[in-house]
Amino acid sequence: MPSSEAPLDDLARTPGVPKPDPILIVDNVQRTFGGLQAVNVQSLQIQRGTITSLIGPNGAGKTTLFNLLTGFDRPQHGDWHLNGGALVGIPSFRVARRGMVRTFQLTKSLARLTVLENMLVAAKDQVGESFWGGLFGRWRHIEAANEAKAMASLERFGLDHMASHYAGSLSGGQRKLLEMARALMVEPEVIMLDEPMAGVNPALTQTLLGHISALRDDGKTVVFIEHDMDVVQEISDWVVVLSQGTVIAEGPPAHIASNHDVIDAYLGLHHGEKP
Amino acid sequence: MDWVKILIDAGRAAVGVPAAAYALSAIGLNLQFGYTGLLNFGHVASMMVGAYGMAITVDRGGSMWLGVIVGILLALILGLILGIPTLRLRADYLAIVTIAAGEILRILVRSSWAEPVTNGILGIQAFADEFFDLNPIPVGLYGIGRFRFDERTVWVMILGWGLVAVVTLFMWKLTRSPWGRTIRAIREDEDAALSLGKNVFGYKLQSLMVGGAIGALAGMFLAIDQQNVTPDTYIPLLTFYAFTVVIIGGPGSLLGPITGSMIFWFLFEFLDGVMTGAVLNDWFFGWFEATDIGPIRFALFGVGLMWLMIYRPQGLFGSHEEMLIDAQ
Amino acid sequence: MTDFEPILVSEEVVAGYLPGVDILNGVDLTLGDGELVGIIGPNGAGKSTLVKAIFGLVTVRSGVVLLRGEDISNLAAHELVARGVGYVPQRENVFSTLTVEENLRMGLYLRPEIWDERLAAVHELFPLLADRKHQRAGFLSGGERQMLAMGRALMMDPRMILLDEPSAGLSPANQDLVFERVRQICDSGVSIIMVEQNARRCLQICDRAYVLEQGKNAHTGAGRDLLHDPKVIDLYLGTLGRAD
Amino acid sequence: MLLAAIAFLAIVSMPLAALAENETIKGTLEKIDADAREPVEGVTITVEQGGDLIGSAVSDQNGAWEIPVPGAGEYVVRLEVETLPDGVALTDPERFELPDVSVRENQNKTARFNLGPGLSSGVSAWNRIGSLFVIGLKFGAIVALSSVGLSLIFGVTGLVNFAHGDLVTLGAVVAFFFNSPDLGGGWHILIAAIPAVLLVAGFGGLQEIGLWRPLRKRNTGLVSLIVVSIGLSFVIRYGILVAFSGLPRPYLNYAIQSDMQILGITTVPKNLAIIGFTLVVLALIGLFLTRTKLGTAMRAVSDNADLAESSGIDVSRVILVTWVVGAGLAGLGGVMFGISEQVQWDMGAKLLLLIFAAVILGGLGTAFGAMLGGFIVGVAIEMSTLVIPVEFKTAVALAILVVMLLVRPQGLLGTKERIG
Repeated sequence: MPSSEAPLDDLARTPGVPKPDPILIVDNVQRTFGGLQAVNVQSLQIQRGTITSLIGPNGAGKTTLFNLLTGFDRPQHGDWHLNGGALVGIPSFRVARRGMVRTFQLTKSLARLTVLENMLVAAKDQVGESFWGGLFGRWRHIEAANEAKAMASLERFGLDHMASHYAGSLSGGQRKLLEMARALMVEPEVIMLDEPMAGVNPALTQTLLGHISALRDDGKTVVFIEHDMDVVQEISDWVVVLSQGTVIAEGPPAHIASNHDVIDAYLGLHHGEKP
Repeated sequence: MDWVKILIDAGRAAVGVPAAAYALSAIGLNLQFGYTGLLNFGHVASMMVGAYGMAITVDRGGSMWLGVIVGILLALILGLILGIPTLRLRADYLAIVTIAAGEILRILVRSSWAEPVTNGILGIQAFADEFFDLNPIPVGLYGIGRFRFDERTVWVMILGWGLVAVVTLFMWKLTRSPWGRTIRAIREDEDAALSLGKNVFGYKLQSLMVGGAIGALAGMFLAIDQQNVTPDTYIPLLTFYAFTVVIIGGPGSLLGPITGSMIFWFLFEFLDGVMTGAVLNDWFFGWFEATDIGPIRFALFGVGLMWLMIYRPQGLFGSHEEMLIDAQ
Repeated sequence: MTDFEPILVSEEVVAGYLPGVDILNGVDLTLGDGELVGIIGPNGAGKSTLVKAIFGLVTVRSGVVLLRGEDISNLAAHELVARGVGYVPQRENVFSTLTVEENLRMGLYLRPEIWDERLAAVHELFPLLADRKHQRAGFLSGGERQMLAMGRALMMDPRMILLDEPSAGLSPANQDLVFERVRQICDSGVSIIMVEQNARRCLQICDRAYVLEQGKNAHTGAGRDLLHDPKVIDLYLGTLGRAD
Repeated sequence: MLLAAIAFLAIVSMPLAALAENETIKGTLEKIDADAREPVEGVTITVEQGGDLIGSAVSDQNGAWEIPVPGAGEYVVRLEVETLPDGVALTDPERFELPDVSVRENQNKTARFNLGPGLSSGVSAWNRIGSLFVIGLKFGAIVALSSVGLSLIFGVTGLVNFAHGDLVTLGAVVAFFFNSPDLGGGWHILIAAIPAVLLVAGFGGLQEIGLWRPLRKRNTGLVSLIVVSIGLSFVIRYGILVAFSGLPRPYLNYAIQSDMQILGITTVPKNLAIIGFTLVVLALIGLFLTRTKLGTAMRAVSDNADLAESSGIDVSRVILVTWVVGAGLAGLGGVMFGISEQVQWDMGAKLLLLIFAAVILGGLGTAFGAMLGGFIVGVAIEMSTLVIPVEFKTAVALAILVVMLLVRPQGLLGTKERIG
């Protein structure tokens, strides 16, 4: 259910509307592949501490926008800031370190690492991760603390019994859970989930939804791509609709429901109803 | 056919100087290929700069210790120069660039242009006297029965296996640290590692450089044993030997390079003995001469490499679970 | 249910890409001879997977696909082409390094003897392909590529074709053109299964449509009826749609 | 299958000479001008065997040199060109290495290098540049012929085949057996080339059916396939060594030709013949790829294998044909290489890196790129000797390869990987 304070309810429902406390501000980001305009977002702000859903038909540019914002792809043009810090040209791993972590649509479990190792890889501030630190640093007490944290998190996600198994032996749904749990080990402020529910059975969907709500309750900002409208309705504070690379609508879930542009974007225009 | 002699010779090879050298070389390659997933086909170049770094230093009046430091430094610099432009390339391109870079370096070292420093194709000899002068072992043969080594070989073997032990200890510390875990994560999926805030490029570069430095140690050790460096020793074949050793032992396994090297040399020597006996006893109906044994051994080496890569990519003793994951 | 003689029937088809993960969980479908059947449904419902499974590009794990009574489940794609089935994928549906004419030639790989006749037919349908015949397909616009892709599939003189989202990524004007042509192709006697995201336009031109949800049949019916069926809107937009 | 091939080749193998003692290789270096002879002093000569250095010597004031060798056998004797004094040069710049000096037991073998006045003094710059250009084109033709197959096979299967160079050798060696009066029919090399190319083409097809196709079905990864191809290259190369022995041997025909002058350029007729013949073959390949159904299908599979399958193209058959054609071309390249130089067991392996340079320069996966890249590499290698020492000429090609990968990895004619 949407957060009770609902600071966003008073905002205008126009694309690009400024938010009272934005953590992520996107300005005029454009990406073209050959002649095809994949992303052209004039203005988009993400409110701190909320769950924002990014929806839109196939090929609307949702994943491309994720790639751009997290440094996995470079735009031809544009500017975006996380907590006031510019992210243009920042490599992906630094974006993650600055507190914005993403997951992938096709889960990327590190197959020949154990589940626990998958978690520990993601842990922040481990001096043993530098070459000299690994050889001579005093990393074991940090490791022990990380391990405790990882096990607690795995328990929360129901994976603790798999901790010593190779991640490659997990089922598809378990990998989804692991990927989300692993992203949290980075202690991000913003977590960007690319279709976390895709290919997951309904029971697990509810579990995942619970986890996502819990993230917001922990004060994290969640942006996620989703195509199941019931899920979007149930969980998001704010919905952003992308179509052909541009933001065509944004607003609270109830508002999006009554937006004809959105319905047209999803179902297609009636014949003759050219915009 | 004298099976006892063949087995003893093969056993001597398995614990001998070449086995130690290739174990060392394979440890370096294992860091790059087994742990980090880099397809470096120019590993022999690290061995070459290590050997030459030491030989040239001593040739110019430096001590062997200084030579060792110079050799390692050169290998680190080589890793840096080679890594910065190439580590973003796809695996097959990386393989081609590194094998080409190794050949370019060999051509440079053997050229008359470099001759004032490298002595061209003639190479440099007799630079390890310092080491052999230190040999405390009295003249004699050591071992049991026919399984014996002379004092010089024993001294070199102590150095070789000593180095293997020290470097393995170093690798144990390194690969079991969070650093080691991170490079394995990069081997599994670069994008995942990036998304978790890991500087993938930096880690790959470190792995290439450190693996190269270990390769340089192997090159130095071989050079010390032979008291000789010549450019045409350092052909791509050496890299492929090291690859085979890594794959026999299991890529990404700590002790794999050691067991791999011992098995590799045991089989190599054993085949040699068996085939020599077979030719002498005319088991091949006169098809093969004694001089054919070397080439046949190489051809069988090729068959072995193919077989391993197809049926045992996780090494002769690789875990079944890992292989299942690998097949997915 | 249909007035047409069935040409293709799929029964209880279960299929998926990864081991243990099924995308289709038992889909039934019938295509009549000369019929245009649409497949719509929300993202991730398995629409594209269904046509790929029919065309042998995704393994059918259980169930059966019959072409005029013959079991064609998991036949290699080129064998289906030989049986008169054409397929136009959604993306990368032209050979971009080949010229337009070479693309068409590849469409006729199995029956080069009917080249002249088929080329004339395809040129009549898509005159633009005649003008551009020496151009590399990689330089065509999105709409032109879609024409070429359909033209390539038609070269074999197929009895039926499978279209995967032919309108995806096209401007509204080009979408209209594509839908017009699809209807025209069907009226010329080719049976068509068309997966579409643009549900409204699809339903307007289809004889019949299937609505998929989570890899299963959700609804089926004549195109025009489904067009105004609130359940369909509900499926796409969920509770969002209910407020409309 | 491979073992059978090795066994077959082994039947016709030739033995190497046995060990003996007191052998040397010697010679006298003299500069022979129109009317005068003078000894050349201070030139380094080296002797190698199987890549190992045996010994070296510097010519004395009489131009004489002598190097002891460990026994009877085949040696490579090389004159270090850089040590030649000014105004003295090899009359044939390519003959700085005598690859096949055969020493009998207790023989003091004489090895001869022909020295004359430096080209710069006696030969016009035009002739010097022109003849190098022709040599470069000829070598480029051989590289181009050998490269097309590698690039085609990469295009349709994604495999970088490290055993491709050994297919080149195989072509040269099989032709040698048919050409040899003792071992084969003593056929003229141009006739012997036909069964050689066919057998190598067949071998390529067998490889695809027996090895690569099953591995593709198992979804074997790229890295594993590359390592398998390296294993295969050892099998072929050393199988050939057993069958053919280590000595380089020329074909019966065209081994020695006298110089000819054309447009003021000195060259040998076979260079022009190789260039001309290769251009015809490459043009035919070009026509095959663009004008025939099968050739177009190869490009189609290379472009998008899934779409090709969906269009009704039997992709695995097209891949098989590509292997057959690619291997056959490599075999033909080997025959040309053998005519140009000599036949040697590792000639193709030595060519492999230049083949890589050619295909990457032109764009991996594009046949026309490989042709263009082959000629550029060949000409660049030979022409580079105008400005830098001969011994660096291979490094030039490899440097082109490295720079190209860093600057434009898709090559001159390749297109950037399609995105999205």
